[in-house]
Amino acid sequence: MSFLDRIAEGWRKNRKPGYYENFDYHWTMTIDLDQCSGCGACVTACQAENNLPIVGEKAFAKGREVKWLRMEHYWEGEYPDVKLNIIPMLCQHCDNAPCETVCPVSATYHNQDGLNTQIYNRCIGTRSCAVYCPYEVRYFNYNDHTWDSPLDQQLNPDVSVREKGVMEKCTFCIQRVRQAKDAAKDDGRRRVRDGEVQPACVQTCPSQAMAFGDRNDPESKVSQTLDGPRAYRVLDELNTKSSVVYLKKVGTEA
Amino acid sequence: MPNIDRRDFIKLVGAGGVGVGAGVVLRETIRDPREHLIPHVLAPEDYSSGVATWYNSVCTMCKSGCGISVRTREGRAKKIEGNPSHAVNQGGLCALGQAGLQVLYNPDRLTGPLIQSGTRGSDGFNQVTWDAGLGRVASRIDVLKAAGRGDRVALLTHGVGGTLATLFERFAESIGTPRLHHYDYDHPHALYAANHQFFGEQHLPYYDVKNTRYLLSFGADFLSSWLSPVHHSLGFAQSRGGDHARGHLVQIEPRMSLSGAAADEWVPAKTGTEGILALGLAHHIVASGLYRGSDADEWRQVLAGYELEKVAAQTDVSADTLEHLAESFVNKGPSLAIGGDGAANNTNGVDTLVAINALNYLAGNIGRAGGVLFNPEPAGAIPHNRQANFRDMMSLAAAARGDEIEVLIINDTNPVFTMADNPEFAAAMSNVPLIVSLSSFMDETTAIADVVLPSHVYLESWGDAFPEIGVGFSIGAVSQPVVAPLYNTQATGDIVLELAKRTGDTMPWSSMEACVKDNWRAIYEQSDSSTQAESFDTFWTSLLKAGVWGKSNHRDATVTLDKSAIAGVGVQAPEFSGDSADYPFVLQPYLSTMHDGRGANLPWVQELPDPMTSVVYGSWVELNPTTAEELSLVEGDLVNIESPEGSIQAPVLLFPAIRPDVVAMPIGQGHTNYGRYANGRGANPLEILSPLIDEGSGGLASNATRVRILATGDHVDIVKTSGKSRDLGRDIVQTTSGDDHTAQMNNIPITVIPT
Amino acid sequence: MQGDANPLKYTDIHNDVVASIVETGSNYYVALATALALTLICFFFPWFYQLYYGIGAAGMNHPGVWGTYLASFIFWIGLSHSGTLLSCVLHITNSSWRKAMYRSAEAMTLFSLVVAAMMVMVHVGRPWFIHWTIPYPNQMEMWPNFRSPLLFDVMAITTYITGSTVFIYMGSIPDFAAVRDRTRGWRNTMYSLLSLGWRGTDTEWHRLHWAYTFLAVLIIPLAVSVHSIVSWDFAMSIVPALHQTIFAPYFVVGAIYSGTAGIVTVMFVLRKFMDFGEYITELHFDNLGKLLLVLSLLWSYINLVEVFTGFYSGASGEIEALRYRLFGFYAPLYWEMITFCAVLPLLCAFKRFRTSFVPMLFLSIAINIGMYTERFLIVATSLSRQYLPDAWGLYVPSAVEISILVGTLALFTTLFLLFVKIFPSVSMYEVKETMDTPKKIPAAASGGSLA
Amino acid sequence: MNVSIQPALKSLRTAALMALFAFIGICFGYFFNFLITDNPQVSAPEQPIAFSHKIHAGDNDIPCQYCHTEARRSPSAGVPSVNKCMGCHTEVATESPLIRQVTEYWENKEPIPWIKVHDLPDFVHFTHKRHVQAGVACQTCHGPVETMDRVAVHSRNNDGPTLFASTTGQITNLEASNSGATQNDHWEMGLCLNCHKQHDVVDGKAVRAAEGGFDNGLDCWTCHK
Repeated sequence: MSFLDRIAEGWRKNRKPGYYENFDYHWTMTIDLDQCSGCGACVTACQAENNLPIVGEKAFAKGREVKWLRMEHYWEGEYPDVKLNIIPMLCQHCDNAPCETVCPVSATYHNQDGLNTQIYNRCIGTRSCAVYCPYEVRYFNYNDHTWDSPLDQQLNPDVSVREKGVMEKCTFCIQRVRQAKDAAKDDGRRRVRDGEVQPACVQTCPSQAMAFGDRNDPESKVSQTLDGPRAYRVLDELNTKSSVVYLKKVGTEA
Repeated sequence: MPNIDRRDFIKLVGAGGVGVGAGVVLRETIRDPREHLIPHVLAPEDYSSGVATWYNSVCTMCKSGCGISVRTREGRAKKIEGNPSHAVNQGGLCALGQAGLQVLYNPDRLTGPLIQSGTRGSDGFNQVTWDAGLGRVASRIDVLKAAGRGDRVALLTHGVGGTLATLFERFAESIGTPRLHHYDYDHPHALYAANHQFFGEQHLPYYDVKNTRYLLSFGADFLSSWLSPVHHSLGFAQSRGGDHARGHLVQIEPRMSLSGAAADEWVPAKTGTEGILALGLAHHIVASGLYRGSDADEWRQVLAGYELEKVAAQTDVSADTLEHLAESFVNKGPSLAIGGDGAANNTNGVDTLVAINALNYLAGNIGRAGGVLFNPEPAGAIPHNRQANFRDMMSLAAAARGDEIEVLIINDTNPVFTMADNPEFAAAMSNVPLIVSLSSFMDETTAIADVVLPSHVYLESWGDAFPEIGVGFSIGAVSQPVVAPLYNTQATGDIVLELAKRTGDTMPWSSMEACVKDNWRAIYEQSDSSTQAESFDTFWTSLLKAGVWGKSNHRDATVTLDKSAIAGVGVQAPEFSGDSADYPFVLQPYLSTMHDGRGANLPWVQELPDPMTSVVYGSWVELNPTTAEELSLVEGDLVNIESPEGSIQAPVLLFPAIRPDVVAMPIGQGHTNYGRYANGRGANPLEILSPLIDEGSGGLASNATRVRILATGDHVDIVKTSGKSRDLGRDIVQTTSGDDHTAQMNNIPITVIPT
Repeated sequence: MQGDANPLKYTDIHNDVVASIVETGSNYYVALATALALTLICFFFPWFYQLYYGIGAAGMNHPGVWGTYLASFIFWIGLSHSGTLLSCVLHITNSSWRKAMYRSAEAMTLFSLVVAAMMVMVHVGRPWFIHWTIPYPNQMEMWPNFRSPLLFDVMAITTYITGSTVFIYMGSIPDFAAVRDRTRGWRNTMYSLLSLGWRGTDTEWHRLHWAYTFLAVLIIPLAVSVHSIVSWDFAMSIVPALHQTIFAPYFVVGAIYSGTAGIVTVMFVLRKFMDFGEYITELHFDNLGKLLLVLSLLWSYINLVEVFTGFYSGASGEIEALRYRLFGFYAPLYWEMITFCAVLPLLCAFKRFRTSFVPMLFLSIAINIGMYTERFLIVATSLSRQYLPDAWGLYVPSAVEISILVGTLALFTTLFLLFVKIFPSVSMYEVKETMDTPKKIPAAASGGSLA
Repeated sequence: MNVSIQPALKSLRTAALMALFAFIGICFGYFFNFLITDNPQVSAPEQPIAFSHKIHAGDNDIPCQYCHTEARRSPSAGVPSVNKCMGCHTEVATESPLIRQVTEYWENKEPIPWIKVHDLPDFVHFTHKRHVQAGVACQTCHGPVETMDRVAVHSRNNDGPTLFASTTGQITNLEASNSGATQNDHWEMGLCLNCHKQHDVVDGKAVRAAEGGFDNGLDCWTCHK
């Protein structure tokens, strides 16, 4: 089969309607805003797991922080009837991801697990994906980052350290997914069981507000809440078909 | 190619030559560097290159005692995660705990024993051998011991439990000094005192948050800093989620904390009036006959004078709100009232907490699931009696000033930073001839030491922990070293043992490890079903594997109050330093993600946006927008915060959810000598606190300082991640109307989750 | 008109033009040297620093990940238009007045395209991998993403560069020949190479004209498509105020607008410093003035439409973005743009204004400043006000960016200065076409052929 | 007057020739350095002890995984500890000078600073475990190590990456490689890609797959990190 044929086949396969229902896995995260206290443990867990740089105060002030997972704050009302809504914002792994169409070198694409992935060493840094992303969860390396020795000894060997000029973002801790698949193969299973993979944020969440699992598996924890009355997607009107589903806060009866 | 003359030929050759050179250089520039493999003489048995090994241990970043599993690769710690089988945190872990790795790998760690050669406080520290360092200290102690003046030695450590605590006890005893103090800024003295006064309890009770359906929190930021945040967060989640009636949370505090943000109702009562408010509720409960106890009459007498109207006036909370709170507190049971720093750190702290206990009692929450339970006697030492409150620390300082102390051994606690009026404290310390610090880091206290014997960090050393807050049943955990020590340091326990040996008390243990093992042998022997193991060694290995040991020995919690306890209920109005005319605002310092400042040298913590304000690096003062408007201040304006004690500078941050008569500041920043990441950032509000003491507990009334805000005219840009914190009708955070949810939930019977 | 005052002869033309190439005044070298120096100091040094340090050298941040580099890119692409485009249109419509100026116009196109291409290199984070945007078979079996508007850009621009290069080169072959015949030494060598042995036979002339027209027809749609595609970089996103169907025509109009203004500037310079007074006359300024007027009206209309759609959308995002553009942090720039590009050009309604050179110069410069602002605003305002208010931010260019912006101008000037020394910057043979065949006695009225 | 471009071209000839020569020079210099000086230093580095795979794996055919024990259970094959060497060499060939060096290391309790031969880029994730368990012979990628005295990155044609790696196909051939004879190219992405395209894993063993297909094995994140 020639080059072009293979390209064409891949194209057909990727464009096929319903392709997104036919994923091998369909990793999904649910975040219960009624239980999330916004403590920020997930933010640090993410930083620890994924070798996020320590950018320093100057860069932070310039707005160049790298936080794959950040807390958004929305105040409601004025004192004394004031409410604070906190929502964790991370890459939504959209099935209709705007960022994927715009990357000229296909450094970001949708893989067969329904993940919106980023290949750092392919990225040439046009930053157009960051512009196209309505959730603004793509972060750019404006310069090379260093770790004061011996802080570098903590870097996770399963995740590469990104160089300057590269875009990066939440991967749903794909290295953990990979490890889980590896383990599954070791004991002769083809599929990963529910709960075997937990991204760093989900794992550490003190109030267990986050859940992660395979949407294709009707038994999985996420599938239970996915169609519940409280499930919603942020900026759903943009039809990004995101894979991060939030569970609504529950209002007060008082 | 026809007729190339000589000149042409030379040209060509030249060109070719240059080309070759260029080519060689080109390749030279893009050559890969040479790398080495990871070789071994003899590979450790649990080592396998490329495969992660997990070790279970205990987190000591705060006193909650969460269990952790540390992931190591090629002998290096890579990630800290909660230990799922540990009852306190069940896999969860807070940001500070995650950042523990940076305690281990911190570039500012002390790499070996130091002796101050220059004037004290200068950076004239010289590296010395352990022998020299220990010798210097031991000899001094020896002299005192010989002279029978062992009491001139003072031991000051951060709150340690378990084996290390007993070791310190024994050491103090062998020296013969009564001066052994545990000091933590955030130790809940008032809570201990109140429970002792009301229930006669020596230990903290267990607040069963996970089963409660109506949580009334008086200034307890139980989701981020109070007692055991991770455990409480778990409970909070279980109480809200799950298929049972959704738990309702009411937060009563002048400044909205993280828990306040999570609350269903946020009630901004005046600072220090929480107790009065509680008694107001109590009064309504009794008066409206919601309480049908035999001792209702005594209560009626005690609560006379706490009618809703009066209380409403004192607390600045409407009577209707109070009434509805009181009624739902009783009817929506099982309910639970807790009182934390906001309520406790006032001049009437103990009374307030007693009042809250009373409220629990009247609602029948004592000893029932979802209420106040009591922890069984802990399996290991939790020496609360050794905890030095503010009063004790001041007396220690006084003793130092009076030349009663010749040797002061400080283990990894930083009083110079956290003591409210720390300039005086530091001065007093400087009067001690020999100060020894066992800290792993250079900090404000270690800086004034003469001898520094740096200890391992918790990821390098043996130890054990018995969570002070408890989980309702006996639990303990062993912390084991997960990596080989990075530097020329020693475990605190070993240092103590060594000092003991050198001062003539040969303890029966060769090392801390042996000591810990011994303690656990005792537990193994005296306990029963919980340790099904044919031999201690199997028990020990299984313990290290699991990282935690527990025994489901619940205490029956039938409480009978005697009249005196009831008679003791009553709350005075809080006192404040400075008069409200000169100092219009009450300053509320609160524990930030850096805890009491110990986290300030961890870059991850510095870069973690504050959960409420999303500010990073540096500190700020929170003002209500209306207040700021009156003072004509905008966000980022640099202001002086002046108290009767002194003044500090911080930029203004507009905080919508704080009483207009209160300003709040996070504790933790303002370090002067705590490593590159902490130094010279922000200000330390503790510096300007007035030394007002809650007589009941002897603890510092940290919310009792009045301040005034004076603009400096300067402006700084606060570094924060939030752009505009209002969703302009974009439905980013969506909310379902509570009723349908609670409706469908309320008819489900309450299922008690066993502790 | 040239005819009126002192009748122009074929020989004069040749002499003038060749003189402009051969006899170089010292001040030319001064100009070239300064331009070159500026290019090095303001463009290349900052750029190399940025390559070494990372894009952080520029002022970009999160969410403002695009900045002046992209603005400049669009600006130069825009400027490139209506060089070639204009001359093609006029060539086909056979309007003779163009002939004196079209070559410099085409040169402008070419060089602004080159500069634009440079801006892409400056913009991306890892330019050393830029070749991955070119589809070539490789052992990684990785192809560029053909769905990406950025890739469309790469294609469009490369095509456009090729097209206009061929166009300008072919057009000047006869002139190369003419110069060849009047020079000796290395110049002769060079021009004989460039002129590809042009003899001036009828067949050659015939073929030249045929091919020339053919290319002209081809290039017009190309030019239009190029800027439509550039606009899709933005329009295909879902960012409020970028996600707009009108962007393609908007950009094309804007491009031709700024391009025309650019031509006015260049022509003024040529007229002033290369004393081409006889060739570049009031007539040209008059006509270009009319063109400017029309374009500015078109441009203003589209801006109105943009404001209306934003306001009418009823979507919080769109409205906020619009509000921010009109009254937000960048508002002064917005109103400056309106003044320069919508209000001032109305002066072109008056013939006296159109035919007076200096005011036209200032107008043209003002317009291009305004147009640059427009491009900057499109990037800056939209990115700093997106869907999640919590992520809103502010983008302010850094010193490096500004210096590089200046540097691009210098780069352009350098290229152009080199061009006028190598190329016959006025098309001789076509100017001749506009004149009567010479008579023994020069006629008094002989400018008629211009009508 | 002369309109032909011939004379011009003539006069330019020398310049053109110089350019040409310079270009040839550059290419030559580059590959001279690449092939001659480069290979021994980087691709086949001088090890602290001149260990010969030929003697061990070849002549005495000791199975690879006797020393590289990690290979079947870990992403990295691992290098044997000195302890392992001494396991045999307390008995075998104790008198040979090389072994004496080893013994020295052992007695000073120093590890032997072996130098990496096969060094993957940091953004590549490769796990020996999966490949070994799937029955891929070590030689498939490492070449006939058992014939090498000093291990070098094995490559048949050293002229850098081959275009159209896939269409020229047959870079790696599993069946052939099991017999040790292999023709692998430079360590480039194409090398992995081909094998992954041509093979599929059926109950734990790699078998020839139908051509093409975008299955898991070809997802970028299979090998990149």
